[in-house]
Amino acid sequence: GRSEPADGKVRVRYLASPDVGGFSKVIIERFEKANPGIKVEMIEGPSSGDARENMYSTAFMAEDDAYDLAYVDVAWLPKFAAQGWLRPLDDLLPPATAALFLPGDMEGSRYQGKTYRLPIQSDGGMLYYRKDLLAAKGIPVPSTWAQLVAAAKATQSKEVAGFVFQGKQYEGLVCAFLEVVWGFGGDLLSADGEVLVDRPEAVAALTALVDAIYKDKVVPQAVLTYQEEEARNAFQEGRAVFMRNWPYAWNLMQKEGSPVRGKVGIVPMVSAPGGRPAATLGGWGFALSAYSRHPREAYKLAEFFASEESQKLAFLQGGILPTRRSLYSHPEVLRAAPHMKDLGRVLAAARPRPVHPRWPRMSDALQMHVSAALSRQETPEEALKAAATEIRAAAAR
Amino acid sequence: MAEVRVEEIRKSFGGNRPVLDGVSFTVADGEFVSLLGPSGCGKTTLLRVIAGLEHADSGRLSIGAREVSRVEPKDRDVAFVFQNYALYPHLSVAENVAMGLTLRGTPAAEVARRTADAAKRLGLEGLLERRPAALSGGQRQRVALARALVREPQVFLLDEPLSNLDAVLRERTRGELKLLFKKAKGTVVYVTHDQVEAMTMSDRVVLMNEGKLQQVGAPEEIYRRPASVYVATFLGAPPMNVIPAAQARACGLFGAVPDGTLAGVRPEEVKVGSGRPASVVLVEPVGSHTVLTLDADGAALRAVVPGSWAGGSTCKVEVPPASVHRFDAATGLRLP
Amino acid sequence: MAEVRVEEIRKSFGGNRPVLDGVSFTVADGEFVSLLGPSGCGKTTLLRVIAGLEHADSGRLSIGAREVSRVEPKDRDVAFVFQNYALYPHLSVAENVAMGLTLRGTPAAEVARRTADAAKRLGLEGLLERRPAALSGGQRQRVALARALVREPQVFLLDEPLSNLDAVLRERTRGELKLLFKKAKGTVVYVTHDQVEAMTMSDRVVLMNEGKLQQVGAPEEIYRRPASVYVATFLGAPPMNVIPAAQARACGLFGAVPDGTLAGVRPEEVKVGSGRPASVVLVEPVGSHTVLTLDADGAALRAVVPGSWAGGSTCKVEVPPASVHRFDAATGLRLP
Amino acid sequence: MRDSSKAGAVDWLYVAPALLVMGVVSLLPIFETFRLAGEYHRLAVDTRFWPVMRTTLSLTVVTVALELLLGLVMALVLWSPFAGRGLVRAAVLIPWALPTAVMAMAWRWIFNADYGVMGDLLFRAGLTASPQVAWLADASSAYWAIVLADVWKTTPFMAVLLMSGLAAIPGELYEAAAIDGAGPVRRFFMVTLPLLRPTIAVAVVFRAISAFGLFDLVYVLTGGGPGGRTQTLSVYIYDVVFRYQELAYGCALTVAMAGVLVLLAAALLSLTRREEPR
Amino acid sequence: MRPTPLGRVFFGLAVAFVTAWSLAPFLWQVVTSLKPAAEVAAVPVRYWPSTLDFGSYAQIFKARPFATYMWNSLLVGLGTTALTTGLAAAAAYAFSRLGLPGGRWALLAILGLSLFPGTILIVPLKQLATRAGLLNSLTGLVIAYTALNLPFAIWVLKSFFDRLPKDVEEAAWLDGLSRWQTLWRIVLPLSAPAVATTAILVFIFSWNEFLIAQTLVSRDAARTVPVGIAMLSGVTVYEVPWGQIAAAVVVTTLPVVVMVLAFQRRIVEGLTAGAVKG
Ligand SMILES: Nc1ncnc2c1ncn2[C@@H]1O[C@H](COP(=O)(O)OP(=O)(O)OP(=O)(O)O)[C@@H](O)[C@H]1O
Ligand SMILES: Nc1ncnc2c1ncn2[C@@H]1O[C@H](COP(=O)(O)OP(=O)(O)OP(=O)(O)O)[C@@H](O)[C@H]1O
Ligand SMILES: [Mg+2]
Ligand SMILES: [Mg+2]
Repeated sequence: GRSEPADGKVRVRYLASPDVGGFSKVIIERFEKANPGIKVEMIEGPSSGDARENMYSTAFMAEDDAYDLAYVDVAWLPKFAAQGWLRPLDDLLPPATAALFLPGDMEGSRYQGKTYRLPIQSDGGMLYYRKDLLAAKGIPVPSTWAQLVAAAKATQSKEVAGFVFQGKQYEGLVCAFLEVVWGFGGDLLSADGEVLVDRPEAVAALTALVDAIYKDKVVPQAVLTYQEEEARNAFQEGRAVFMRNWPYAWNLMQKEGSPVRGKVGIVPMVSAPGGRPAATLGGWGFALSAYSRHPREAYKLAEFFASEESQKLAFLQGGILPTRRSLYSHPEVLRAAPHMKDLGRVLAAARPRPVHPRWPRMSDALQMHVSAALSRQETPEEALKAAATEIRAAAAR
Repeated sequence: MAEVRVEEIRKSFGGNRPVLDGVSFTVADGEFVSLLGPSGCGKTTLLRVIAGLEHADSGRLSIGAREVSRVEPKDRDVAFVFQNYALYPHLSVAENVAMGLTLRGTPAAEVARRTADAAKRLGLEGLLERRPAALSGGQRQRVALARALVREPQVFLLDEPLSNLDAVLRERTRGELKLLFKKAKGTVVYVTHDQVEAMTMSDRVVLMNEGKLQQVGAPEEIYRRPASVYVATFLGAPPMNVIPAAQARACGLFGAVPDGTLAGVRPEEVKVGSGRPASVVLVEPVGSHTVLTLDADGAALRAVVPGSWAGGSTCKVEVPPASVHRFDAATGLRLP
Repeated sequence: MAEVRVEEIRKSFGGNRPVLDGVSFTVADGEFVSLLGPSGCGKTTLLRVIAGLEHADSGRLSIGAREVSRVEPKDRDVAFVFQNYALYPHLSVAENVAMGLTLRGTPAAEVARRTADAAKRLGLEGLLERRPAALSGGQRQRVALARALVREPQVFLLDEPLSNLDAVLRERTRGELKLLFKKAKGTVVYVTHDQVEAMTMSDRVVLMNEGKLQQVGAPEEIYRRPASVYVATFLGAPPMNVIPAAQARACGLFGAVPDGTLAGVRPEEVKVGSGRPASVVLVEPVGSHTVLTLDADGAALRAVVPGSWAGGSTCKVEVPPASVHRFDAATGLRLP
Repeated sequence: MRDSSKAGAVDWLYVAPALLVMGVVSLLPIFETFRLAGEYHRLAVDTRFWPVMRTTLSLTVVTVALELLLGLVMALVLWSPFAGRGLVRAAVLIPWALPTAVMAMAWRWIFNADYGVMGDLLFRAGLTASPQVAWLADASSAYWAIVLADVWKTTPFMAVLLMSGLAAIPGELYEAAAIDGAGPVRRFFMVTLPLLRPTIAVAVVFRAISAFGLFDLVYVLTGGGPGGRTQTLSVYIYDVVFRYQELAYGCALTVAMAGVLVLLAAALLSLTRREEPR
Repeated sequence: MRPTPLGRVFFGLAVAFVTAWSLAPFLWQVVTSLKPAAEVAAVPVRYWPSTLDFGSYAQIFKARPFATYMWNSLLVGLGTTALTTGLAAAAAYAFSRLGLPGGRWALLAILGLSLFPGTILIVPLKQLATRAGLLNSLTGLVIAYTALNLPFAIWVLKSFFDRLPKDVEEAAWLDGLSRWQTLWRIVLPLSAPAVATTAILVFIFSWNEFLIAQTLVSRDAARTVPVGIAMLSGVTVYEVPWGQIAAAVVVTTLPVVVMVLAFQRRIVEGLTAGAVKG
């Protein structure tokens, strides 16, 4: 338990990554001015999301009211909700308001029919490409897997790899893989929880990835060690033609001094003829701690952060992608960042990862076996069969 | 009152033969007792038991009027010179010596005075600031001794405290010790291998062997009337001649020697120059005197003659009847 | 050929007076030399220099025909009995003793035989499996000795190897050592504080003081013709009586004693019973003999008489002219 | 010198404060672990448990053995007097002094497939065909990368501990050994090593325990990949407890891990500790 | 026993190798911390920055109250070191010398406490700290770190105490020192190498500890360096602010180096030389 301070104000606490642009503080100041009875304590945690997830888990496992709000990744949500750590928001969030947000973000905020999260920051995977290199060869922007491989083959050289993505054994690999699976018309879990991992579509997707490395040789083997930054570095240094990554890379590549500044385009991830392009949804939002003693005040803060005004500020000052659809066509935003239009298209197609309380275990099984396939310790069939077995076991428990 | 009373002390290390096997004796208040015995007979162990560093398996021990078996070493008020010195290697000589005093709350000036005094008596003046590692063996031993001497405990336990000193220093130190013990009125138990030391310094001598007492008595008594062949041959350098009955009779030097007994005579009491003829087997000059090994009709005898030997390869030899000791051959015990 | 030649060795620790101050002497092949001197005079340091454990600041050192200043200790082929033993605490007595052999590649059977032999000679038979920590002081010293004796090195360096042994054992061990050195034909440098030992065992004696040689010579010679007052009073127990000219003349025992000289006589050469009267100041019985301290007209004299003293408080005393030593009072050196 | 029977209750006062602190802080959580542990049967069927255990054990054995060897060399070098020894000692301790997680990232940087120095250096030395080597992409080279990073980081720990052990060896024993005819190498084997044994025991046991719990390095460097080949037990436990929220099973895994460690520690202690004379 | 010229060369090489091995990855960090951002991940590898850029150093102090973090770390480090060494010395002395009944089992039990991975401890630890009101307090960290380090410290010190000549302590008792004084005035000074080693290792442990610090502390006022480093972030979530991290590591390593320099002097041989004969 924590003691309430003497000033009579209600304290609202949450943990977030360090407030780099300083915009959170501005928003909080504004909020406190508008709500004099509430004092917000933003605890700046480590910049690593894993570390913060761990801190939240630790506090919730101890049934501690240390945090009133949890600033959660879309990937944590099912687990947190399943543990009963979060308080549903359905009574607070009218459907009309919910409709103003990107559909993917809202979908990722729900668990078993209830809404637990107010999305604040959107995120989704996409394909970056080098406009200049494609143009030089006169190759159009690919929209299918085969085109991507062909284009990569045509443009790559000894120094410049065709295509890079996140291939290290970690959550990012699943995100990247998922996009390909979706593109091939497959999925991991059906809506009613059936495990689809070892279906032919998924196998085809994984085979395509493996072939891209070893057969088509458009993907360097080094991607097996890549996380976001390794991929971005390669691409930004001009060492790759295509890259799968999150939107954050955009701003960095457009910075003064970046070798690829102005030479980059973004499109949704390619798909197979039968599939449809999709982006794995990332993103952050506020959930309400079940242990909070001031849920209303806390929700007020979340709402304030989710407001159009705050999101605009966050985007303009901190590059935080808004979750409100309106902002992707907001003139002020577009003036500052014309690519937001493209991004809006990508994010509109973003889908959350399977919503399942045991998703982390399932994801780990996938990571491991997909990684094993990519490093040719297992064939794609074996890998996905094994992963499916483990995922089924996890689901059955 | 600091009488030390040792009663039926037994002690063994592990399953072996006991190291102390029922040792009993009493050291009167202010008495100086030497503990003699062959290497490994349990002398050090006995001192350690008295000091409380080792627990006896059984037996009683009192210092003064107090039963001390359960008293901590530090509360027994004894000073101990360790056979292996056990100096504080991280402290200077002065600090080593002063430790026992400062801890007992002696005023600093007094500590300094007594430390300086002890150092002077033991010839350590120039070394007070050194660490033990920078001392010679004999110097270390003197520090160990000084450490005990600065204090005024009820009991002094000294384990071969002069073994690594040269003769001159040893003699001088013996004198200092005697003076000091007289002044401090401490009770002293003193282990030594130097018989001259034991003889000249002690009020009584305790002679041990294999964890058992052999004889306790005044030095003269132990020397003159050894209780057993063991004691007789342990004391004296060269040791007493002990001759089996048959040979003793054959050589005719010892009068009547019945079967089953042994005849003994100290080498220095063998009279050379008169009496029965003997051949000189070996001549060993040792400075002030010479040791002769004689063959008197098959009995091997050693004799000590003053100065050096100029008598050639034969001589006459005689044993005064009063100098003859008699022992039981079976038990080794003295016959009256 | 394992002559040890020490030439002008100098050594000091830090800024102080040198510990060895230009020491030179030669030990012939197979010779047994005792090193005598007061505590702290540099004996151990000298042995360590010879063994190569300490580096001399200057000087030359050869063993056999070889200049060894730059030779590693392990290649000098010396055996060393450390004054403080330096036993391997983690090895049994047997392993301690055998180490020097096994390391030199001696066959196992030979090692076992020699270890057992050395153990027997030194009375360590029952202790071979023990660790040093479970030994008495004297037993440890014997292990240290055994470790040197099993080997057959060119040079034996022994630093007070018998100081913690009882008289009987010491005598026995001395015998063993003599035998052994004769057999091994090793050159021996032997540090001891026991003058009897030095006298009886050595071919020659080296007497040091404060890092300097005082006299080198055969035991008899050093004893009979001490080169200085220092040597005269260092050797002999009790030491030589040295009397200033005035008192010597006053007592009339020493003949003509010119001013600026000293007269000396060994206590055992003072004849008691005839001659001039003297008063007996102190009687010290020491077993086989008695030491008398006499006052002969103001000259304090010690005399040794055999047996015990029954002569009362006065006596007659005489000094044979041949027994008188003369020294220069200023330099302390012997006058012809 | 004092029989155990004679030790009074007072003597426990020396231990009491330490026991109290450890009891309050460590014991409670451990009890908690045992209380919460359940689903032990899953250990038998968990397809990840055994591979993870194997990896952990093999990493422990390999790293600790290498650290011991290297640590010994370091300790001996840092032990001998030479000008600037203090500085070198401090320098050598730097790997241990760097925060693990940060250094793990640094290693990831060093092993980076594109701009890692490791590949570049080896390429310049003519040992690899290209400066771009994907060390962490291959199961066995990733394993050895972890070994290298861990050995680098923890050898100083070994080295200082062993140095403290060297300090307890009386110098005169080396002299005795030299007289007995032992050269430097022999002296090492007959004096240093045996007398270092108790210190080695302590160092190895504690190192083995922490090597068995290796976490940050794997988590950051390889994430357990590729294909799960470098996943260690404590990474797995972390996942099970915090990410999968399977508390009971996580605690069961912890208990199993402690059990294996008990065996490991017992084996090491009996291997490295002979009864020591004083 | 003078080293031969060849031996000298070997020794010199060994020193060089050991130093290079330990420093190289760290120096790489130093270089990285001085590189302009663009060169950090340059291909081919740049071994020396084109211009020395101290921007990262300025940035860390601007972005985060690093001075406070370091001060906190220092307090926690020194507090933990003092407390651990003190408590461990008393306990180790009792185990080594006082013949506690069941002492050996107690020692093994203490070892057993360190078999549980830190990750598993943090949830109960947090509850404990919350109840004790030790959240966000340096005291809480000191207590937790002390508890975690005690087993190790006790074992190290005990194994060293075991090898000190007992006679010296006995002499002290007879001089009238209580056991406590004996520990304080005789045993500890003679154990300086082990105490210094323990101190160094414990200090470094608490200087680097991350998980517990992060769990128990959520305010800048009580944050320690590793947590501070973890809070350094790039403009975006994925970006690793490598220059800043490297700079932070370099800056925060300095106190440790100073500490090691101060303590390592105590790791010397021959402390017990001259104490006992034989
Ligand atoms: N490390 C050292 N530093 C300073 N002085 C020392 C050192 N070692 C020995 N000394 C001094 O050198 C002198 C000679 O020491 P050494 O051990 O050679 O004497 P010693 O003749 O063997 O004496 P003892 O008969 O007492 O053993 C002594 O005065 C001693 O104090
Ligand atoms: N820790 C031990 N374990 C087993 N036996 C021991 C132990 N300590 C001593 N002993 C044995 O006990 C016996 C007596 O030892 P103690 O030290 O009392 O002899 P000592 O009479 O002092 O001999 P010294 O004159 O050689 O010093 C010896 O035989 C010794 O070997
Ligand atoms: Mg003894
Ligand atoms: Mg000496």
